[in-house]
Amino acid sequence: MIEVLCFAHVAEELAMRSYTVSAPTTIASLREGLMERGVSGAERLMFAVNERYETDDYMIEDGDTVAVIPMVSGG
Amino acid sequence: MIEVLCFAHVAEELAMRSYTVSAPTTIASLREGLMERGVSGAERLMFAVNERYETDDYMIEDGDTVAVIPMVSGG
Amino acid sequence: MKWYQVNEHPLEPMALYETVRHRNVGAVVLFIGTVREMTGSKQTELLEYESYVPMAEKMLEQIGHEVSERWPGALTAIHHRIGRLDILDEAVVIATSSSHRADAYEANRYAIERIKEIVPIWKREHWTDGTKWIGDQKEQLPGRPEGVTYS
Amino acid sequence: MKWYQVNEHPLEPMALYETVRHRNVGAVVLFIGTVREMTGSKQTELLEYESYVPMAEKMLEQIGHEVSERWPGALTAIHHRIGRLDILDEAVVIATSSSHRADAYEANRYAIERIKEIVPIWKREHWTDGTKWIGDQKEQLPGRPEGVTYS
Repeated sequence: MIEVLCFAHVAEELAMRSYTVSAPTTIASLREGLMERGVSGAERLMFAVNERYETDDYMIEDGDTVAVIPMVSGG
Repeated sequence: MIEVLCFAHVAEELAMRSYTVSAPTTIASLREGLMERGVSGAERLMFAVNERYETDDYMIEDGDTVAVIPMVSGG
Repeated sequence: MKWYQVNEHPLEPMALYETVRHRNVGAVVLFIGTVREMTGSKQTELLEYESYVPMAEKMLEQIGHEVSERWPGALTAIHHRIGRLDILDEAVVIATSSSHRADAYEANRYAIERIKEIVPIWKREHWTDGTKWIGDQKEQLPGRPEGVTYS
Repeated sequence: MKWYQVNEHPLEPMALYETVRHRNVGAVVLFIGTVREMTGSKQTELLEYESYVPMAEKMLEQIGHEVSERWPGALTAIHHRIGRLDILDEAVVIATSSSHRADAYEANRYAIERIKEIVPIWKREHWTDGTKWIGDQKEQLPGRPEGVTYS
């Protein structure tokens, strides 16, 4: 299983802090899932796997932790 | 009388913290006096009259306080 | 004192200052970001910060590494507060030190710009007329944020 | 708390920070100049600062005015310590604040550069191999330092 963490407007729109998907998958596939669920700006979201930014073709394996990263706004 | 305040290397070279001269005079004339006494870099010293920077042709009057200002190095 | 920290506790600028000081430091620059009330005609009531904390702390540490590569000898410590913040509260403190002032200033400014690019922290504005997650719609491109590379 | 001060007391960076804060400040930058031990291969044992205090405080205030003309709304407070300072002691603290960070950074850096141009404070280095008043021989031109004008 792969755990997907959600933050900020993504968590709010999905009304979920996290969800799980089956391994293996890709970031592109997670992005598609978010678009289907109507998450705003899903085509521009970033993703981190095990706390590192990764790109759409990244293959996610069993046990990985994925985070959906909307545009950051700290500071 | 005009009081002339000395600081840093000027005070050290003259072995005086202040001296007095007769009014009226000019900054140019004070500068000449410092050159004659052998103050190093006297041709580049700045001067303040009553806590304002003034230039060589400035006429100093009775009661004014003059400060000889070597290149500053605060901070 | 941790050099890179993200949590809900009030920030202590002087503790970060002490962290980056040593005998060959001649210049320390502290940046303190505070919650301000007015932005143009919009009035903020409070801010809410959320973070993916373990990754955020790693990214802050990465910024510290980037700084010391760009300005050799410069040190950086960064604490970011999250949770609910009121007007005047401190959201972020960045301390940079160097033997000379130019590096301390430039390193500090670099750090705050990088925080706004790569550190997973999100701010929600609570205005008198509504709320909004900042940075949620535009500008971002998918992929890695610029300059993030792995060795 | 005086906004512009030159005296022999240890500096209090947080007091200056509090001086420039208010509800519409979003960014505070503090610069803290400390006495460092090594400059290249030269080892400093202590520094001695001397000042023409009343004029120095006036010039610091003038720098504050210059800042608020160049960066409207920006506030500046500056304390400079004089007397005998040891390694690690703080010689100067500059606090600048603004609604946005770019102004706070630029105003702060402007202030330290101006201090080194117009404020009558002199530093004497005590190295392990001798002493020297800094800035006593070169560069200075007679007259008013650049940018000093009177209304």
